[in-house]
Amino acid sequence: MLRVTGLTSQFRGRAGVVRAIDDVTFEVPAGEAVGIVGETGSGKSVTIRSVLGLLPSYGKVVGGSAEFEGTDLVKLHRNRLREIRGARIGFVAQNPFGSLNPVLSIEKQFRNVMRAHRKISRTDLRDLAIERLESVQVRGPERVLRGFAHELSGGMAQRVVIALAMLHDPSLVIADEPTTALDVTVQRQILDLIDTQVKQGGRSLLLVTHDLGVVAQYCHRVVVMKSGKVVETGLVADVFTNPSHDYTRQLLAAVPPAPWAQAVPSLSGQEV
Amino acid sequence: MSIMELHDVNQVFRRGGKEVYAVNGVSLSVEKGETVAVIGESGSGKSTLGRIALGLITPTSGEVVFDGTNLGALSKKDMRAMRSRLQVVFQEPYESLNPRIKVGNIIAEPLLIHRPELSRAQRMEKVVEILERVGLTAEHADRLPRNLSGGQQQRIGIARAIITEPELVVLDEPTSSLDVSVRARVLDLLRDLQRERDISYVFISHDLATVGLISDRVAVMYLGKVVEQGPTQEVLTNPRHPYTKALLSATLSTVVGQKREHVPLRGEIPNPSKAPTKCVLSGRCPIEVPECSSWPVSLLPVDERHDVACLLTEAREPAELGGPL
Amino acid sequence: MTTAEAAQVAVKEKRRRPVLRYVLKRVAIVPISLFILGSVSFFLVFLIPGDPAITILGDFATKEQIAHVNSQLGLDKPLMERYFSFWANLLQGDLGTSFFTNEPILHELGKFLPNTIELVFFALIFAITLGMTIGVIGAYFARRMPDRLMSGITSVLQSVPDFFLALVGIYVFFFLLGWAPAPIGRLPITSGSADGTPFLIFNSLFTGNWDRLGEAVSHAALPVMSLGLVYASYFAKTARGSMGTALTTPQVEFARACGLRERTVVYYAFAASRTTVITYIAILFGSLLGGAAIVERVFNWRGMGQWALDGVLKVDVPIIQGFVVTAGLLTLTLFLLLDLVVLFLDPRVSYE
Amino acid sequence: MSDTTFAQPSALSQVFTKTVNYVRASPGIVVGGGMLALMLLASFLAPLPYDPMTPDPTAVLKAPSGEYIFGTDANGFDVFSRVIAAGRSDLPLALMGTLASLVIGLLIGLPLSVKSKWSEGFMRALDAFQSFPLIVLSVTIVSLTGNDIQNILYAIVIINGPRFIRLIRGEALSIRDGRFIEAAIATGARPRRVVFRHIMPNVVDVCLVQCSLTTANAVIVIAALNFLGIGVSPPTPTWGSMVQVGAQAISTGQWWIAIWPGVAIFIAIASLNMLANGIQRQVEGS
Repeated sequence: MLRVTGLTSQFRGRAGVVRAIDDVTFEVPAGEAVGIVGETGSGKSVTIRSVLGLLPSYGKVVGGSAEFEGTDLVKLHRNRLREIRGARIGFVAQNPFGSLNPVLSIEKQFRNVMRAHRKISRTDLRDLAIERLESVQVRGPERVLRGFAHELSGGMAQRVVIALAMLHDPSLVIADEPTTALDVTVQRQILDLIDTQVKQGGRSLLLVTHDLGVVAQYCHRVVVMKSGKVVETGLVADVFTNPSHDYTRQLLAAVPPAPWAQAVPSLSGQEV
Repeated sequence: MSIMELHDVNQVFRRGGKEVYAVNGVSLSVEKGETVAVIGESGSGKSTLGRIALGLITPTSGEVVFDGTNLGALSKKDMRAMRSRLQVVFQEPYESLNPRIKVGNIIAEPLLIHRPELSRAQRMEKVVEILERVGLTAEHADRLPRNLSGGQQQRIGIARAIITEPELVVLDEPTSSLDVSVRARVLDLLRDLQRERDISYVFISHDLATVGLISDRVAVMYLGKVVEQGPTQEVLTNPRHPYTKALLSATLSTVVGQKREHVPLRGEIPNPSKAPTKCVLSGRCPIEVPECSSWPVSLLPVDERHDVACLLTEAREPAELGGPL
Repeated sequence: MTTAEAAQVAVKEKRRRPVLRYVLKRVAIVPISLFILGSVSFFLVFLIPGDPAITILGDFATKEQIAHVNSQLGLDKPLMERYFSFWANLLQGDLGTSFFTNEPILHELGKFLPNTIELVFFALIFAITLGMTIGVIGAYFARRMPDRLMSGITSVLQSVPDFFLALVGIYVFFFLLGWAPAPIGRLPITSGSADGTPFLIFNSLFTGNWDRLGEAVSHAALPVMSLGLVYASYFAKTARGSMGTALTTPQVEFARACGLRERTVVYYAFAASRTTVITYIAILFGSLLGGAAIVERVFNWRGMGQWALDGVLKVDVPIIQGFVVTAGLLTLTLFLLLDLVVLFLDPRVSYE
Repeated sequence: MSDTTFAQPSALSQVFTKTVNYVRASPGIVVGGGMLALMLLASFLAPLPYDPMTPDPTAVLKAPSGEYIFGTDANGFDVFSRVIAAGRSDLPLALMGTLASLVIGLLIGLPLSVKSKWSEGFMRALDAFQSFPLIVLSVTIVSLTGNDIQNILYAIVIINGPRFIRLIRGEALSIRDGRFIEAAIATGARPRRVVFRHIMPNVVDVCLVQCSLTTANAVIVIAALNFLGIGVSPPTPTWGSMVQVGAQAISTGQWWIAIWPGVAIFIAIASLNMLANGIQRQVEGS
């Protein structure tokens, strides 16, 4: 599905050129979920932005390739790349409020995303948007469409973002820390939602996170990054039980042991 | 003997003509040398509670008693003097350090205020001593905060907080903006300092795993109210309140396949706009019964040290539910 | 309905209902501002030392002459009495008469104000269009060649005083090239007086008087450009800043990640930052009026600013007061209009 | 470095070391500041070919040549000598006006950074004041209070004081909300200490930028007032009044009388803007 080989990117800064990621290689097989983990500055965000061609103007991919469904995204002309973004690859960003335009109605944003890749009538689009919003469990989709981003709660806004990212049924979904900006009790709802959306559509998922627990519970494979380099890749089951790299071991050791690991008593017998 | 006691503290803000109950009838006590964790999501009132405990905000009603003194009754001058015994470490390590002042002077400032009798050399000696104690070196004193890493910055914040040898330190999410590997080491430092100096901590956090590592007791807050409190191990392994259970289930285990049961809350946190006359979780609770929305729910003991504010815990007899509905 | 949902509906209704109240609130400020404005214009002149009688009669006037002039001008009455009669007159639309020409101020304003409005209107349009273009180009190509070029243009324009730019314009386009007419006002001397309505360009546009329009435009070109170019630099700076920020926001990145075309992406950033520029118009308007006064003088434009400057230099008190009140009114109206525009463009405006 | 570490550095020495660091790092600052310094030096020290205060009636309206490199005006003044000499009054006046505006801004802006109904009200009033054509207001004040050069200072303060107040208040407000202020209060610092030790030094950056912008604006205000014939006592040369004298001749093709002083204004403002940009970049970089 996605095969990243030797990807290297640089930033031009005040202090000269800085290599942000160096020789990053990993693979996202079809229908699988891959997590990229690492701490601040490890280059996980730069990696996915290099793949999507979304580096800021002072950043540049200087080597390697990112092969998606047989085409190398790095070498692709920007107009061709644009046609793939949003259509074949969906992107879910970190901050849901930041991701939506503050002064355009949600419906207008749906229309723009739709028309970027496909012609569709206004009423058809409305029906589709409502259907998609319902599928991400947004209540009152008609009202949400008429409204603006600031009227939504964090979880709702992230659902809208997910609906936008899935609008063209992409075969790969890339999510960049999709729950860090949300309240704790909402995080799991959103993770489960992404999980079902990906599984139902038979899509692949590339999930960037700093939370090892998220990777353990939602991903098949993991890519561990440190200061711009990949230090370990493999199946989550292998890497987490038997890490081969020191850094991975440190990361795992730093996560506090769960005192409730024995499992939590269930809720007064009621089904939820 | 408890070093700090909060008695029925309320904090009401007026926002756009509406009353917002940021803290709603919270009582809490902290023993000497103990760590009490206050846990909750954003908007639960936990940070406001921390500022009330520090005397930075005077609560709308209720009392804050620190070592026998009612903070609300102190004059501004006495309150300032009291601050050498009551300190704080904030979440954002960089933002809480003045970017223009060298690290050494930042740490020396509390001494300058509270121990003016010290000579410059004595101050400097103490600063170096404390720098080394928090795992840095005298060489760091010459740097500006921006030239340090996040973990180092937080160590400076801790050094500033403990240089006057306070008896109680409020830790307002001191590790949540740090990377996991740094986080563990900062927590270790805090624990060691506590053991050495017999400091009491109020540890404010939204992360149950961290709380499990450092605290003796925990109070879970939601919408300005404490919904459950008790010994940390007890609350974490045997939570009684559905909100606590939901919080616990949100933290994912790193052990593959150990997927914990998801306790979903419906919707999201509403604004604490008025004093609720019903259970605060009503409307989001997965096990709600009709009585929950018509019955003011207060903290009641489930056992000697464990209190829960929920109608549906085993601690309550069914007869208790038979009130006016 | 869940609590969260209920909260959402509440937010929604809060948004829709108070729009009218918001507008009324804004309009209600106007009388208060007018009162302050009127009082300021009255007291401003009397708190400053300076004797209009001496200015009118010259330094060698006798005491009797001065007393005579003072009573003629009503300056011998107590301050409060004059203050109240000033308000009584003002509320009837009477701004007094000029010390020198003896013309009613209102009448003079009727002559001069439209000239200024035309000049300022076109200068503002020109400045906004050019400034926004420069700023948006700079922001889009941030830190690259076009950005440097645009910021170069901006800083050159920013460094020229408007009156000096006007003189350079006259020298180049009138004297050297002969493209522009002489700086003698809004129309050639030969074409006689204006044709009834005060707005030359608007009027000839609507009546289809193309010759007149051509004359008027060619006379207006230099003054409009000298003002507009200088103020374009301010708009360029603001637009560069706000667009530059908007283009690096996550919403723009997300728009790109959704595969939107570049022009839609730029539009997203523009939509989010346009209110900053609109608010900036209000801030700049005052200094634009002031700048217009000087440029009017250079081109003998016979506008309100030139009239006021002449009035100031002659200590013609009613003219100064008339100008203060009129300029204040203009600014108030503009603020009100811009508030409504922002209200319409930005759903986030809070109505509290 | 070692011994002075724990000394409380004064605001002045902080400004000084800061300035030195800026110059090292930013070309905008070096070029802009250098040109400005050159203009100031030249206006006081450069040898002038003719006396700028005495006209030569035999050499009227001469075009630029080897003898009069910038030409002469209708009264027979040498334009070059006067353009250089005008810097003696225009530049120091602009700098003094800026300094006065800065002081006013600090005195009013810092106290106003405490949130209250009263300070909000004051800012509203300031808004209204600023939205007025202030240049006309200053013309009124200067012409009514007498054609005195020091009255021009008032004009500069009237126009630029509000900008400083707004800027300093806004900056102090956002700093006040900052965590490190809360930390200082929690440490037991008195309000005075909070303002002088923690807020003031952090306002320095934006003030430096605004100072050079204000000086640029002051050069324009002075020139504009002089251009209108206000605050000038002939034959003392000022750039604005020279442009005004030249304005009458420009339609008939004697460009040099107005252009050279105009160019001087342009260079002064351009170097000040360059300075401001340089400082701004430096501030953002840190």
